[in-house]
Amino acid sequence: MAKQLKTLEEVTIRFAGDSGDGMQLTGTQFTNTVAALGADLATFPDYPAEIRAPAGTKYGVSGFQIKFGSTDILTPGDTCDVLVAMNPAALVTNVKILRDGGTIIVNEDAFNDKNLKLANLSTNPLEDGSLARFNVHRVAITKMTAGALADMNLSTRMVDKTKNFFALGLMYWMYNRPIDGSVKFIQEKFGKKDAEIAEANVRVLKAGYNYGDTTEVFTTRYDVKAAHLPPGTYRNIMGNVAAALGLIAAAKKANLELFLGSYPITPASDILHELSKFKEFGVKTFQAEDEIAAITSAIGASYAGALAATTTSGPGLALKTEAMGLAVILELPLVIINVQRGGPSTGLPTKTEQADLLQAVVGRNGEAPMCVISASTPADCFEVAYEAARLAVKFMTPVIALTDGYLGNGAEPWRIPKVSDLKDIPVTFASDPKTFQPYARDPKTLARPWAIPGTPGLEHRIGGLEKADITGNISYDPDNHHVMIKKRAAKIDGIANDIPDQKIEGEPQGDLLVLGWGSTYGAIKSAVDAARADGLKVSHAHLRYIHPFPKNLGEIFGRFTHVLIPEINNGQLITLIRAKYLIPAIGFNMIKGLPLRAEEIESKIEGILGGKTNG
Amino acid sequence: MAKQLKTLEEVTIRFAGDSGDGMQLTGTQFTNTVAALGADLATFPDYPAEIRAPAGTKYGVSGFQIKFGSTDILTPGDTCDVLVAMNPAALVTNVKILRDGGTIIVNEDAFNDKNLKLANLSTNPLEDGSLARFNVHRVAITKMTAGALADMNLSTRMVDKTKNFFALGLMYWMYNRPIDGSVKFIQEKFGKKDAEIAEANVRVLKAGYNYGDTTEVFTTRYDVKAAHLPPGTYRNIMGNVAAALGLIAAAKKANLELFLGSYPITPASDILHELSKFKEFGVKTFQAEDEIAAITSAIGASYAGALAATTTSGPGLALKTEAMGLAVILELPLVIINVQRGGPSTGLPTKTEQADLLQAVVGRNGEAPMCVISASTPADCFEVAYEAARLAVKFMTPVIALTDGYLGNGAEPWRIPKVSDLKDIPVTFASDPKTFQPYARDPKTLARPWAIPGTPGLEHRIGGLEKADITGNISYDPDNHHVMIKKRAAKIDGIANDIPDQKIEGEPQGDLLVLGWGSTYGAIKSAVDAARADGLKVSHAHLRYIHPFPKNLGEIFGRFTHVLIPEINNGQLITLIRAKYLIPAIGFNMIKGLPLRAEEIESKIEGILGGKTNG
Amino acid sequence: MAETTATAKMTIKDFQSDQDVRWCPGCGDYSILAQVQRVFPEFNHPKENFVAISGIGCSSRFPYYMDIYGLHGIHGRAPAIASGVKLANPKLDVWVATGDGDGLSIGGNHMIHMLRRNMGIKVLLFNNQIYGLTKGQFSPTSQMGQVTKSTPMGVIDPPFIPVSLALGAGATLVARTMDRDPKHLQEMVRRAENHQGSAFIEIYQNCSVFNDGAFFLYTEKESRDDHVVYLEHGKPLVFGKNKEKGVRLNGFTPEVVSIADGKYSVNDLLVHNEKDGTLAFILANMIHDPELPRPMGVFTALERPTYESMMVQQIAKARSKRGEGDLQKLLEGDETWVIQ
Amino acid sequence: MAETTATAKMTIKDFQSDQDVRWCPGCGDYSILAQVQRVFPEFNHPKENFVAISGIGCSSRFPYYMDIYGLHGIHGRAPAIASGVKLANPKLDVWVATGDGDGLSIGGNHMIHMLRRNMGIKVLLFNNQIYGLTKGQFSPTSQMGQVTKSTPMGVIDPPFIPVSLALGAGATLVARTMDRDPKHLQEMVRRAENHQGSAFIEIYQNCSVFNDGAFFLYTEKESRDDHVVYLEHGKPLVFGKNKEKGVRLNGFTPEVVSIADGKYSVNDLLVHNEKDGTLAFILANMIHDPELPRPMGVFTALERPTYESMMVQQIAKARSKRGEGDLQKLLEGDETWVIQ
Ligand SMILES: Cc1ncc(C[n+]2csc(CCOP(=O)(O)OP(=O)(O)O)c2C)c(N)n1
Ligand SMILES: Cc1ncc(C[n+]2csc(CCOP(=O)(O)OP(=O)(O)O)c2C)c(N)n1
Ligand code: SF4
Ligand code: SF4
Ligand SMILES: [Mg+2]
Ligand SMILES: [Mg+2]
Repeated sequence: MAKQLKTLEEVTIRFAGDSGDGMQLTGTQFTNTVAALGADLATFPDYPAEIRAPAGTKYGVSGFQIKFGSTDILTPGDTCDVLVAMNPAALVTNVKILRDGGTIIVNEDAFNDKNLKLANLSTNPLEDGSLARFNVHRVAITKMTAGALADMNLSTRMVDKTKNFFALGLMYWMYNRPIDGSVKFIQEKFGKKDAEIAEANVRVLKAGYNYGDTTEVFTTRYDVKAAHLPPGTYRNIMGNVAAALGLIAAAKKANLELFLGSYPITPASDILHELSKFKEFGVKTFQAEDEIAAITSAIGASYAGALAATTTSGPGLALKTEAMGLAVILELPLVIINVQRGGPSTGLPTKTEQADLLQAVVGRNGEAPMCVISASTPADCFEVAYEAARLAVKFMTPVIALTDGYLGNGAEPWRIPKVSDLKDIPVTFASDPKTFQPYARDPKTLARPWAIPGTPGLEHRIGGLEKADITGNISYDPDNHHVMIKKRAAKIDGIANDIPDQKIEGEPQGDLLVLGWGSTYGAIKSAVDAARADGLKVSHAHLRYIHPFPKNLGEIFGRFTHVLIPEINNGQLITLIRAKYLIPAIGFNMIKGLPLRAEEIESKIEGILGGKTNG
Repeated sequence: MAKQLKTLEEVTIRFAGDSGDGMQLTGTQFTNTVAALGADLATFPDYPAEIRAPAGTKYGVSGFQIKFGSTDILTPGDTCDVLVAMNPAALVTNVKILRDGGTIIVNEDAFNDKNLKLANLSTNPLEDGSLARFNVHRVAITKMTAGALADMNLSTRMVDKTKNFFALGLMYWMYNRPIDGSVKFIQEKFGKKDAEIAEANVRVLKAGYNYGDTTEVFTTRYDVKAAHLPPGTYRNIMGNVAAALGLIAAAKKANLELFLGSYPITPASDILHELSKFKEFGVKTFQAEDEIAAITSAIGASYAGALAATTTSGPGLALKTEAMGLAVILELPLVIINVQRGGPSTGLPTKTEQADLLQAVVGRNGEAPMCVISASTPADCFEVAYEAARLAVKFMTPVIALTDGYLGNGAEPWRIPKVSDLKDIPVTFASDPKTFQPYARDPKTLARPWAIPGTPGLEHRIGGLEKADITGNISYDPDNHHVMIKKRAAKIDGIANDIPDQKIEGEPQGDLLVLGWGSTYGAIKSAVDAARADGLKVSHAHLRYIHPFPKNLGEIFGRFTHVLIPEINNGQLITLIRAKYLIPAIGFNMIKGLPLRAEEIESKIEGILGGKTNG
Repeated sequence: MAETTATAKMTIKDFQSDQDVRWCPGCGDYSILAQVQRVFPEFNHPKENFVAISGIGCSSRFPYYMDIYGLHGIHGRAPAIASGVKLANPKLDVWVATGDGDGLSIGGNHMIHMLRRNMGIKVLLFNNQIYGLTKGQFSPTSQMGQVTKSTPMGVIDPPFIPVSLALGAGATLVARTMDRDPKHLQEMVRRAENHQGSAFIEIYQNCSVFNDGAFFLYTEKESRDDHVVYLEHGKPLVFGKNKEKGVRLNGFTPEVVSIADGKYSVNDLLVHNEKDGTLAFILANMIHDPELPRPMGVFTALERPTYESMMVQQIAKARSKRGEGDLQKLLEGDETWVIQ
Repeated sequence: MAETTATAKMTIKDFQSDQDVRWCPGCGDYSILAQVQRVFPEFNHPKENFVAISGIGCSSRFPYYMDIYGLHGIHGRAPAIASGVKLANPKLDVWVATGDGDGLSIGGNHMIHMLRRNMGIKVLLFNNQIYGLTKGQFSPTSQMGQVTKSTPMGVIDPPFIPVSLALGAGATLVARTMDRDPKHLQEMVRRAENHQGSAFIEIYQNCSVFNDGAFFLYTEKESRDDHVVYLEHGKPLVFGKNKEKGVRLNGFTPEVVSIADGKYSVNDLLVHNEKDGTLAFILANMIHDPELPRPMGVFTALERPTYESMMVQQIAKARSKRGEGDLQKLLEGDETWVIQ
């Protein structure tokens, strides 16, 4: 049967199944294939805190959402067009975000009594009419998978484990994507250890693809053309991988060895995993006994002349608090990457949030200012990790780079920079015993010299007690203390002279400025674009630099009637903005462990501006 | 020779000597004697971080300042009237705060070449004319002490150790105070172990007193009458002792056992020491292996139904950060007393500061709001510890009580409350299995029930993962998370309904409101009183409640043209005030490890109001 | 302990909470949970006096599944939280559920301090030689060379021997058992319950997802008999399918001998003595020699006063000396004056 | 190690910093400092390769007084800071100065983890059985019953035996010495320097202000000979003023015997063997019996690869397999596409 081929500008698909169903793998494969054909995209993996909660339960559902298109893709989508649901629990927990008229592809074999019960369903949604407003395709995925492998003599468990590839194959067919990338992946991943498993997975993948081709159920295929991205070489990249690469790149450009002291914690662990792979770059990863040892070992490494970093998430950042204060007074370079997750306390460990901002900026004993910057998209994690390292060594200071669970696990196409185009990171270690003073400062940056053990003649001592200006000796002198506190603050404030002015997307003035930071970038931009399309005078500024703020920020506020600050927290950036600029900024705060929805921001914008015209 | 007796309204004396010279003991004795005669007073012990730095060095100098008078004594004095200096280092490091025309009493025997060198002095200040503007009395303290003990056959070291009592005796004579209190003290302290030492100390004390009486050098004695304090029974009390008593009193009134989990740290350790003395009150003090175990053991004790507290200072508070988040989400009562000291990091461990405020209010991962209150005078530490406990059990929340090194070690007369007059602290443990829900809330306070192990039928589990509203079961539901974050915040905000309105000292409106918190109370009040006496329209509001703020605070700001916020930090309360009330408050920040000086605040006030009339 | 509920005989059901158990299929944690639920009803005190405290990790979810009082704390801090619970109310029967990461990595310090204090708390250390909940990084008990998420070229950290560490810290009861030996596991739980003071039970636990089979040599039928020796007080160390082998001491060095070939008899073998701390250390270090069987059971069980009993005694002594505290007097202190 | 300075023979002066030493008069720390300053010049590497790391405490002020690279860290974290220094530059000769509070209370976990890893770091643990800097609270090595600022009725925490804890953690070199035995202290510093991996040296140190005389039984002339036994590899444990006594093993239990009265001779005595971990544990636990002399010296000295050497090896192996890393290739990853 000849099938139609329709071209779409963009589409959002969500894969959902049990934690053991391999949905993250399926999603990642689909993403890589889509990416390689040049579409723009954004992904959102959404999985439970349990490793593999009992099969069939709602809390065991693992989801992976991808939006891709030939347009500029800013978010993984507020709603989705297609839902692939491997069982009843996956269907019911995800159907709320499917748009009316959207497509559902279910593994109908999984809709048995046991699974319905596990999902707390009294009736079968495939039959009770509750899905009437969707376009439902019942596919016997389990059966067909088994069929494809009938002659292979595999255990049922094994067979069951391959069925995600059926769904993947079907989606490849439906969205007109080739399967060879995934075939190659399967062979590399399983082929060496177990050729039989590799063979089974490939067969099932093909079975899914062919099913699309042959069945009469599906009459249409969709094509999504390559996006008009700036020319260059691209790859698909997750935020945590990007952060890891950013650190390696910075070390290389600074001609330093990279040292990572870290302790595993979701959703930051992948940065540790990534960095541990690249020992040929001389990267030293030290999995410490806890977060305190992680950061203090990094401080030691920095003292000894490495580009030192530590990576963590909220509770781990909390544990590093005291040591961050030490790094501040020692004035040693240190990159602290905090991949924020839902709090307080253990909170929602696999979900995203932006609620560690104030902790990062002011949450230390004593006056302990440090630089805080933040990433806005997965690929931006590269830039931000790199920039954090650059600022850290230039200003001899710890720098916190904030990302979050959504950025860390999410992915997007990344235009790979040329190594030669990366900003220089010049480093000079002190070497002259005649002029050396541990706390003498560079007049421009106010940075003290970096004098590393092993350098003849520079033997000196530093520590956490207040130190005399210039000599760095212990000093309890009252006036000196005041001077040193002011100097440490001035050094960090002075970073404002080293960073670019804040840019605005949209008109430089207007009725409303939407100010954001971090992972809300895509959602805010979508919302602002939509509002502008509706004729509203709205612009968007997205902060990378939070402490210090860009120098022109106050002046920007002067050009807008209102300022709206959407955040996935209870109002943290807004506290800093109001305190510093005394403007009646308005907050928009949804703290649900999820990325903000562009739609909600847009209606908030309309509320403010509508309110205004009515008022 | 007949001596004159002059009456003074107030006088400030500073004792200064080596760390080993017993200056803290001397000061405390003098204070107790002065207090017992009904003068008002304030003290300021000021000692180095070293235990007993080498004798004679400047950094080894230990000081103790006391201001006392028949007037209302608010601070230990910006400057002093009398300096007792036991050696050259003590003289040179302290003479700057002696007022012109002030009196110096030096132990001239200590002004030998060795000590002058140790104090980095090339000439002898007693002879080089540098003390011309003071009234210098050279007293051969060492020699006279030795003389008094000549027949006792004591080692030189022993003799030397008693010489501080000579100075004390002399001051008793000079300020017309009886020596019997100190005689009794000496006998109790040394008498049991070593009657000879007791005898020696008493002799030297008397020798000092008699020296004043007989020498012709001193022609005048001074009398300071009792102050017009409100009627009642008084004692002299240090802030750390007051805090300890506040906790015991609260436990008694709440009918709970007091549990303290603590780890020693200057300047908070004395609260632990005090509480460990009162086992007959059933107080359990647990010196844990670190601050994390200190607070988490307290969380465990609170779960089990004790009134639980933990005490610390800056770096220790930093270490407790993660666990404080746990206490927030568990919604268990917990008192955290933080005796602030100079930071960042180890900073100035024996000096005072107010720079942990933002850490206390917002320095945690995730949205983890808790109540923060602060003490303004040493005796007020009692009230604040008590109030912290009351709020903690009433609202089922951790409460941070901030004091500081100056309050903790400083002393003042305290009108002892009647136990029966202390606010009630009603506590009801949950007991009914039929209605019990771990996270159901009291409609008024939003507090959840306190259900302690050992109660039949209430077996339940709590933890750091986000919990479902009402049931407290683990919940990853996005909407529930938002709801719970808002409820936790609303509960803390609601404390504003339980606390008194903010009071103002001075007119309820005017040109300038000076807003303070913590130990700056006395200095600000002195400054404001002085400015008012000069006719300026200034009032003073001093916050006890910082999170939440008193309900009427915003309205108060509306009644003043300017708001000035003096703090011993780089601007922390001001950040919270500006963010919340959007007022252009002005900061005054001196971060020298010392209490603020009333004089400096006063000139800041004049600067602002002068500037205004000129402008 | 005071009986505060009518104690109709309790059963396993009384200890099963209403929460779905959320471990992976095949996880060894299920067995540990089941054995504890089976043994707890035997213990002679009311159900409301049981408390389970944990940190963070798969293993630390344990309290949610027990229908007793429970607190799921923060990573590594369970021993400290539990200490507060026990000190506040020494009547409570306090258990800590922890993992090799929670209890020995981030929480190692609290663990050793709790053990040295002999706080009356029972520790179940789920040792799966991996970080389960964070998806497979090495732990302080992972083996040298083990490839994990964070060690693609293999672990270079020599592991702790948990039993040895506990002994070095001065623990009074130290034992080892396995998820797949329910009877023995139950017995160790009983031993813990009946011990005065801290009991430290290391449990070999299979993580079926990230470290499957780490202990199969000791837990599986085919190999268990030849690779495990059960420690029993006063009994010689005999093992093997047909009890044909034994452990003998050569100096301080244990060695395997046959007691079937006539050269050695059971009388030549090492006889276990729970009261001998040195012997316990020798047994703990048998792990270094792959030829030796892995000892299971109580390594040492010593009597020493508990921390909480000494705290209670000091309070009683203070009261007998100074009487019950009088708050008004306390507030007044030593020296007061009156202003009229 | 590369020689990067002209090495005119160094002297004690080369290791004295320009800072005034600020310990109390009579403090045992002075002697420890002096012995280290005396021995360091002997070591065969340039001065700029010495690094001293400390936490917080009186003892932790040590680095300020040594004219070498130094970092005075935060309380308890010296082993972790030092680990970072050593890993960043394994050529450095890294020393940790710590106290019984800093190194065993708040810092206990970092200490045991560093020891198990066999990180090439030398620890000088100043054990004065008290918190000095915070003015006299008990520490984890304070004695039961000791009255301190925080225990007016006496300590109820049974102390750690630091040597025992280190052994339990798997330390490779463990030793004990005293502030008042300069020669022996110097020798232990030398042993630490020459050891591959972690060296843990417990030093009995007198706090003249808050715990004066805690070790006088062992350190003072009158009593030392009868209460201290020096451990020497391959030598029997003889002690006493006239070398008339010895330590003999009765089973695993050490006992004091006279070798003067004819019943026992030197041949009956326990012979020290630094390579035997079990023996070290027995010696560590002699502390429990007040009749036994206190052993001083190297308890155990084992050879195991250092952590940093294994880390360096993995890097070398990765490079030999995959070549020196190419950053551009790394950024590109496995799959790229080009947009023109
Ligand atoms: C402060 C902090 N750091 C890190 C984590 C992340 N984390 C959770 S569990 C865990 C380790 C779990 O390992 P283990 O204790 O062996 O338990 P298992 O899951 O293997 O049973 C880690 C590192 C955390 N929750 N909190
Ligand atoms: C985080 C933190 N907690 C507590 C302290 C206070 N503190 C400083 S040193 C010390 C203990 C010192 O004891 P020890 O390590 O034995 O050293 P010593 O002074 O006896 O040489 C303590 C508790 C601190 N500085 N930082
Ligand atoms: S990850 Fe391992 S330890 Fe955790 S539940 Fe799964 S099988 Fe058990
Ligand atoms: S307090 Fe003790 S340990 Fe500290 S310097 Fe003084 S004598 Fe030494
Ligand atoms: Mg584990
Ligand atoms: Mg000590």
